[in-house]
Amino acid sequence: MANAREKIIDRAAQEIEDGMNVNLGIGMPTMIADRIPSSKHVFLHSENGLLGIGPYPEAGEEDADLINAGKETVTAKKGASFIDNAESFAMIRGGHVDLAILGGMEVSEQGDLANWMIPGKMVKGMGGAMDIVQGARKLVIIMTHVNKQGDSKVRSACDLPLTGSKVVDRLITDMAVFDFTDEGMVLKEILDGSDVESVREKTEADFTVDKSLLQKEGSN
Amino acid sequence: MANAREKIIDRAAQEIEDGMNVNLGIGMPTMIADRIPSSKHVFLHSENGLLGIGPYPEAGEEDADLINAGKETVTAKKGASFIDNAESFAMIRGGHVDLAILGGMEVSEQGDLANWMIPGKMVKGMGGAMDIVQGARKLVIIMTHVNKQGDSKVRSACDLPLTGSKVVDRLITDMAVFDFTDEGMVLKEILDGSDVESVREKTEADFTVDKSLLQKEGSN
Amino acid sequence: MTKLATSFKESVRKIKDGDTVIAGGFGLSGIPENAIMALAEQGTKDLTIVSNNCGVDDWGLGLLLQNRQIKKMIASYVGENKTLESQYLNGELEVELVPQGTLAERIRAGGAGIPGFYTPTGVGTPIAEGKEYKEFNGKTCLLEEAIVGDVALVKAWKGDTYGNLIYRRTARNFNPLVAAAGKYTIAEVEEVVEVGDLDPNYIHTPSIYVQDLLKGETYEKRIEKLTVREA
Amino acid sequence: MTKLATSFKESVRKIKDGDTVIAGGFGLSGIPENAIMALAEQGTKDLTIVSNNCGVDDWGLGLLLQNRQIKKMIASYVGENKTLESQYLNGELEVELVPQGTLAERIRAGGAGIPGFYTPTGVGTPIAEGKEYKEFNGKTCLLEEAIVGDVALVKAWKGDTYGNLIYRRTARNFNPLVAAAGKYTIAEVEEVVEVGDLDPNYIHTPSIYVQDLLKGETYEKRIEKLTVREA
Repeated sequence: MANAREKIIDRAAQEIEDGMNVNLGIGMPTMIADRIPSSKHVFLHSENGLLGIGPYPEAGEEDADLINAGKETVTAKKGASFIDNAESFAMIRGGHVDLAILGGMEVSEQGDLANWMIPGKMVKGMGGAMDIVQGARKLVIIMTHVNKQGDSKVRSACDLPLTGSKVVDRLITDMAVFDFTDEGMVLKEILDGSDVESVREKTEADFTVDKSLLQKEGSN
Repeated sequence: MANAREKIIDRAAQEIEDGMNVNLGIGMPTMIADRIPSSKHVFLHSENGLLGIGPYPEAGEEDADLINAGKETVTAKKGASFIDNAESFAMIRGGHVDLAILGGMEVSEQGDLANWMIPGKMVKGMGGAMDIVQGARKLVIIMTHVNKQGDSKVRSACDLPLTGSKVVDRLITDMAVFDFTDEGMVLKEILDGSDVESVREKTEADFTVDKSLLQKEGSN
Repeated sequence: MTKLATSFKESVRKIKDGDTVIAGGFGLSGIPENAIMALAEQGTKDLTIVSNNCGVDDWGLGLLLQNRQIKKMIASYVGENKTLESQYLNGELEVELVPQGTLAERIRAGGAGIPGFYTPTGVGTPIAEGKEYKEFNGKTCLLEEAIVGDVALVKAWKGDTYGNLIYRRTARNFNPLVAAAGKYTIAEVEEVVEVGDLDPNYIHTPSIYVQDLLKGETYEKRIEKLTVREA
Repeated sequence: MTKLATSFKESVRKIKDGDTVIAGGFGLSGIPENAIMALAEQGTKDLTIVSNNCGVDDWGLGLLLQNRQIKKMIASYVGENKTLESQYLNGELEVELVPQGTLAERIRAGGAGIPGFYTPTGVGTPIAEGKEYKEFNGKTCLLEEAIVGDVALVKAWKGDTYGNLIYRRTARNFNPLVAAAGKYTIAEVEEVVEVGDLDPNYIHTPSIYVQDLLKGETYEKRIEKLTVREA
């Protein structure tokens, strides 16, 4: 599992391009920050009101007035700006944030996302997730391909209540990368060294396979 | 006429209370600023983005980056703040400005106001007037009682296109002061030394007379 | 014309049973610590509280929960508070979860006199149930309504005696929106400065929005998740 | 990752015939002088221009009118411009008058991804004609839609090379709203500073909204109505 997470994080980091403004969700997505090569100038957006998150502070330098959306103490990088929450979500809803990478519980072949509540369990709240999935110019979801019971989290339709409908642009799991296009869900990459057939077995959703991948498979 | 304007401006200045945030319209209302006694701390709001207008600058001290809504060079008083136009109208629309005093072309007995266009003439625009008449906590209109032809500008209904419907709280003319209440338009004060009968003659609108004024008339 | 008020105790008397109170803060950062404590002491009941979070069990708005002063909580995330969970499951407490951006915009709209607005956030999700919707350029959007508070509680860094405020770093968060959305706004600050000491070009909350200004004698400023760099 | 652009001439190439261009400024204060001149020189036609005013006959957006580059003007007040009047009366120019607060809010909504909002402004007036309306707490309000620009032209005081901007005094006016409402935002400044020179706590327009940053070599900063105190 640790290995699966590493794989996902490493692949997700490749989504980030020089000059982008990026929102990373709480938890696993936050860990992507460390994998952004220093050659890339990236502004990380924290929805509580910071554009330009820096690294964690050195011990003793932490500031209760400087936290990220996960309520962790952080720093601000050079060229950062502090903003209020309305301005912060104006950036998101207005399509100014180039990329958001969030965790998922289920993703459907329509690009629906569920990641905020499980019926019967205490609902803690959606925080900024519903705004981010609607507003980010590109939404990438990262999650393990199957749950602890081995069931596919990549579904024909989500069972769980949605965070957003038809919002996912790309899904990165420990097994594969999928894109959601006007022609439906497309398998773009296989990350675990297996093949299309194995991905189909582990995936409830219906998908087509990208040409480049078919050629590769054919040539093997 | 100069005398009429003076009378209106002096009476209008009395509307301003200590601690108020006040918006004064372009033209005659702007001249009220000079009549506010220095004992009263008042913040004058300029809808282009200044809360706390100061006096005109001394010659040579004018700044193209510091103007009022009439595009005149002004100064900012101590404790002022500069804001953008959305914030400026948030103050107005949100009911944070205690009082606005604007000029009028016609006022109806329903408290309708017309002050922005004359059909057949080039329409220059309403500027911020439509927002201010809706948003200010109290709206006082100042104008001469009759036009150059001697016709009443205080009408049963406005002929001119409206700036706002049922928005006027108080009307101050060179002749009288009227309030607009749930029970209709009420004559509160006579400013030109005449009597209720004379005001009725010069006023097309239907109004009742405030008790205090009736008593005064009775006692004369 | 000073807005400097006598005491927190005196100022929170403005808050009556059944009122809607909007409070600034994100997590425990930038919360009006002293006003909340005074409100807890006053014991006012049946409050509707609007704030992004509800504090933790023994700090911030959690103090009002412990006292059973809150009837309804409007927030985007309440996961840090077990008292809330148990009162909610008991049916003692009503909770309205609002997406964070929609919550910020509803409060901003309340201050700006915009009674309602459309947003794509939440379409196709449980929060869309029962809401009016409308298409704009082929995109379905929900109608959301403004939130106005009977009283707003704000925490700023510095304030002058007219009520102009500036905030510090991410402790700004919801505070400027909250300040504008209260019919009566009580602002507490770490430092009171003279009128004229704050540069008018960089004021975050203009004086017009503030009715009472108070200096908090102490600020605990708890950190929820201390994270530091490995040396 | 600098956003410093080569020249105004180069930057305004982004603007194509038929585009909607939003420009900051109030009267002649805080207008993007140099970008407007470059656009006049480029001669792009059939523009929809959104700005509070339309300059004067020989300055600011008036230059685009003289060149007959504007098809439609969206503004709150156009009284200072005789060229506008004659083109309007000729039927060459379409003019949409919008109350100033509604104009500011529509541009703000465009930047913030709010496609529409309700406002009491304009109810019962000619501008309400044909508009959807709805009651909120017994008050009738009109539905107004967001304005988004293909290109936004902004004038700031100082900007760093990432595109963070600060404005000066009332030259701020519509500029921060306009900056956020452009699909492509060209910001001109009086002074370019190093990244880190602007205090992150007091930035008016965060870098995310700016695509091109340019230093204007000169600023004429015309004053429309010089008023001074009697000595």
